[in-house]
Amino acid sequence: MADFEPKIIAFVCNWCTYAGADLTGTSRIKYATNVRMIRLPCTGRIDFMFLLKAFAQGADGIMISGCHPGDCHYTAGNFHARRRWIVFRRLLDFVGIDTRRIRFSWVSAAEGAKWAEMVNTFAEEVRQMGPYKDICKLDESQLQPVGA
Amino acid sequence: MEALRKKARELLEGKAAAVVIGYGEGSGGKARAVFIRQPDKAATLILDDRCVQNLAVYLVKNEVKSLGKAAVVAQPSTLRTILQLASENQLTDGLVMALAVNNGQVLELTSFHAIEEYLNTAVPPSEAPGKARGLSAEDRAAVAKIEAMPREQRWQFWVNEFSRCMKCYACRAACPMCYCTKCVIESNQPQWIPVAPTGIGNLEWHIVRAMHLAGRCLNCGYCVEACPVGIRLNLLTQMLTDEIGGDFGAEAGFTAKREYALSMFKPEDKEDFIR
Amino acid sequence: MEKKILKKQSLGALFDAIKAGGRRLLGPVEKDGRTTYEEVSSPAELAKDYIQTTTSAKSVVFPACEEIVRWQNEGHDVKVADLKPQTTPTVVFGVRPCDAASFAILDSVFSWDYNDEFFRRRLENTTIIGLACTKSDEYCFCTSVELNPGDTRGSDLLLTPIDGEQYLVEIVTDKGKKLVDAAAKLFTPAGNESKEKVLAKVPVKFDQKKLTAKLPALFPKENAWVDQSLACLGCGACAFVCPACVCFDIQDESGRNGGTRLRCWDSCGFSLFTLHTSGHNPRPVQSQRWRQRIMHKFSYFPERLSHLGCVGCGRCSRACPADMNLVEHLSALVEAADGQ
Amino acid sequence: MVSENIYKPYKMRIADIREEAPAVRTFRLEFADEAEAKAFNFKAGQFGEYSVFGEGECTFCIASSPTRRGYIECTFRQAGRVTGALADREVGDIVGFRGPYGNTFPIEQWEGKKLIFIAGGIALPPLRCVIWNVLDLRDKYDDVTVIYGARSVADLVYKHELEEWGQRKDMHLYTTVDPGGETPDWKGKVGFVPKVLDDLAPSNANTVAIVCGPPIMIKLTLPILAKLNFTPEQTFTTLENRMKCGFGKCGHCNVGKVYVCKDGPVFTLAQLKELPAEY
Repeated sequence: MADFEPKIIAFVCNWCTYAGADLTGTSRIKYATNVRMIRLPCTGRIDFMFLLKAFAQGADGIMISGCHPGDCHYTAGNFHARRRWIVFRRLLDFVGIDTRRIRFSWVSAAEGAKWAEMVNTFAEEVRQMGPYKDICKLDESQLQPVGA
Repeated sequence: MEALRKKARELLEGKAAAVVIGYGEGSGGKARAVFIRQPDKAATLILDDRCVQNLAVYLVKNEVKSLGKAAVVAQPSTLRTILQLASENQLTDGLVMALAVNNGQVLELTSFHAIEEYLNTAVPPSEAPGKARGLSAEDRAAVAKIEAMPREQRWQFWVNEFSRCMKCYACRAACPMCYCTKCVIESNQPQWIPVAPTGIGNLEWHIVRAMHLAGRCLNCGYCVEACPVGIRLNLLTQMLTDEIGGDFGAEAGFTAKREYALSMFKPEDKEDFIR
Repeated sequence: MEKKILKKQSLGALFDAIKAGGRRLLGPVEKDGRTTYEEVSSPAELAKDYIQTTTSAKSVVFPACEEIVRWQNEGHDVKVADLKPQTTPTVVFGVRPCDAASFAILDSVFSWDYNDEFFRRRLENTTIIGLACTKSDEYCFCTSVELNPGDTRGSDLLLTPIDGEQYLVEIVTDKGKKLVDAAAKLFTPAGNESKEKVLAKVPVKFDQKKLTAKLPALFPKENAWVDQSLACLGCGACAFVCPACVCFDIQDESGRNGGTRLRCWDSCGFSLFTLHTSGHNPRPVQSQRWRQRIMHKFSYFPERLSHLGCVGCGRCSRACPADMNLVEHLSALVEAADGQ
Repeated sequence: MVSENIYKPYKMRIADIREEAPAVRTFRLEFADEAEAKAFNFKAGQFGEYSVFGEGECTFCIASSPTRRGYIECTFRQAGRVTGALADREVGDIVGFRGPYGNTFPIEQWEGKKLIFIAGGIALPPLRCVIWNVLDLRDKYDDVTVIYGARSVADLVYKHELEEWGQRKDMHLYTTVDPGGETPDWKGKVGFVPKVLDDLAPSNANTVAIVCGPPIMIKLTLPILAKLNFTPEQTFTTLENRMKCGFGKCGHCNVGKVYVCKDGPVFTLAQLKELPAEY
């Protein structure tokens, strides 16, 4: 597992975490290159299915990050999102999907250092966990006939 | 049962209802949904513990609506379904009549308010026939058993369950809360959930279904009764219902007002996983 | 037809012989109250006491989902693979005569003018060991659709448990003969054993000839169809457990570099089945879709392909979440025809 | 076809794209494989399954004439998942095509007869195939008349060809647009197709009428044809129904005992009268 480099997809809100990650860069803070960021207008826009889709496409870890509660650019998007995550995370756990591979965080536009720290920690954790193939390998056997 | 038949006959004779949707003798010793439109057929109505189908599913169907005003024989879960449908603007107050049977008496509940009152006062949850509130003991045990498994074993359990799915959508068709004329799985630009009954396709379908029913499921359990291959998919929604009740204090189907847990929030909502 | 005797205790040896040839062996297995065809290696795994499997054996030759085209994106070009159906020689044990008969129905559609190679290869690679019915339930109606509990049609071998100890084996086809030859020493010549006395007695429940003759005249009676189908929820359970339903959908699934085209089961009971892109739906209401299901199986099929599209297994009625009992509805239709 | 797989499409390269009307395009498709191009034959009225890999297949008639070899053309309106994806393709891109499927217009039997084509809106493409086929064998037929209408001038498809047909001396073309759909320089008729047909009042003698259009146009045109004593046997149309396989297996297009993909898409009015109205 020494040469395993995890693939991490980050769904981040435009106003806080994306700006925060920008600040990480402009502050010249180096952080793990395992993360691919997908910018969305708000954490409220992060459809729960995005997470499954990312795992199905081979992600080993997923980060979800947005404005701190109370700081939402759209007033309450992150409050709605938080409720949905509480429920969805519970569902994923119940179904046996590895929720340790999903990292939720609040990272503001001023927290460039926090973002670097988040990514580094999570990348290391996922590296330790190894590749996650539970979901994407489901379809390897998908085309076998029923009863085969 | 006699009181119910009598009431149904009266309603039809007096034209207070054009159709009584209730239960009748089915095949294989099962009860089935019947649509009584002639007073003399009211005698075929039955009501016992075989009557498990959630009849509210028919209230939103156009073919049934076109028959005229419907009176529906309602178990507590059916009553709750009516209120939940009402809260989602799927039913019009006054156009649906629920016939609730309690202690041998038939109550005509002609407004949503009457159903609310009945559910919140007249039915002691523990004594109500059918499932009034929360999970049945058996389902609760099944949920607990799954929760006690190590994660990998839980995953294997559900992969095995979902692998039987043929995507016949009996779960969706039997569920009164699945009333969308265009389901998310039918949204094909882009095709968001795979239609094919493959590993990922089935996983995504059941997860999306559970999420769309989270906080709206009334625990009638008819999805699992309907499933021809017996997937325990009611456990998903019922577990979430329990969870949402616990976390947010919201319980579906006790008011016709719009109070959907996942379209609301509180600034003080608690979680322990966001860093 | 050549007949043999197989001792029940030799079944394990027969299974071994089947599997020794590299064949896959499927048999009815009971799990959580359902009986389904699973890969088996010994008779001990078989369901002991089943009238009918929950899902049919159809998926052996016509899987719920099968890859029919595969491609690879190469820049602006697309490389389309010449996909050959991958099939392992398979023996299915314990197929009821109704299910066995359904393969001919599927075949008639899949080989109608255009030969569906995927189906054909699977069918050619499948050997069916039928098991005659000694029991039936109220949903069974094979005798109403020109079949019977001991029907040999569709089976390669038909086994009838004539007593507690032995099976009467009827060798129906060359494929069946090959299977017997592969384990010849297990079989002894049959005398004058008769299977008739042990077969289930399935009463004839409706006059199918009359039904088929009268259906075209019943077609326009909208109210009768609405009455029948009010309870119908519009799911596809009946079609998906049906051994003779052939209708399918074609769906593409793709990733970054390529994708596959899949043939999946579909049902005429779904409202989307006939929906045009324009929004026009030729069968907009459930009663029309219910009518289509009945007409297709009992009128269009006999007219176009000279046989019914139903084998009387009764699964649709057992599986229906709204307890739409097919026999009941068909009997009502015959009655309605009488009333004319 | 070389492959035994009846679902395997030909690879077609988009050779040309023409914008016909808002959201309506015509593709000229050439076989990527030379041998397949040579072996390919079809007859007027047949259809095919066109696919965008990854999005699925959809059904249109072949809009070009079988007399023009080496390519096929299809005209489609961007409406759903596949047509939307098709509309995103560019010249040089690869799409899939299976076919030809279905029956044909019996144009050999029509030799020596007068032909009157009546079409509305996006329903001209299936008739365009026959019209060009007939025009390419012009000597074999008596008078050829085309009545074509659309909601507005912009909605008329094949505008250049309409111009050419209008100038030809060996055929009659009547174009019309719905009232309000005309532009200041519109030289054709204004009014609905059935009205134009009524005014024209063609004789039914030794004539075949081929009608294709939206349901409302068909509904109003058929009584006019009946009034003009056209029998159901001399009136032809081409149906469309939702299809998946194209060869009588998937069950989607089944109407009564008929499979539109196998027994159709071309039907006489007499045949249609035998069917339930599930199309």
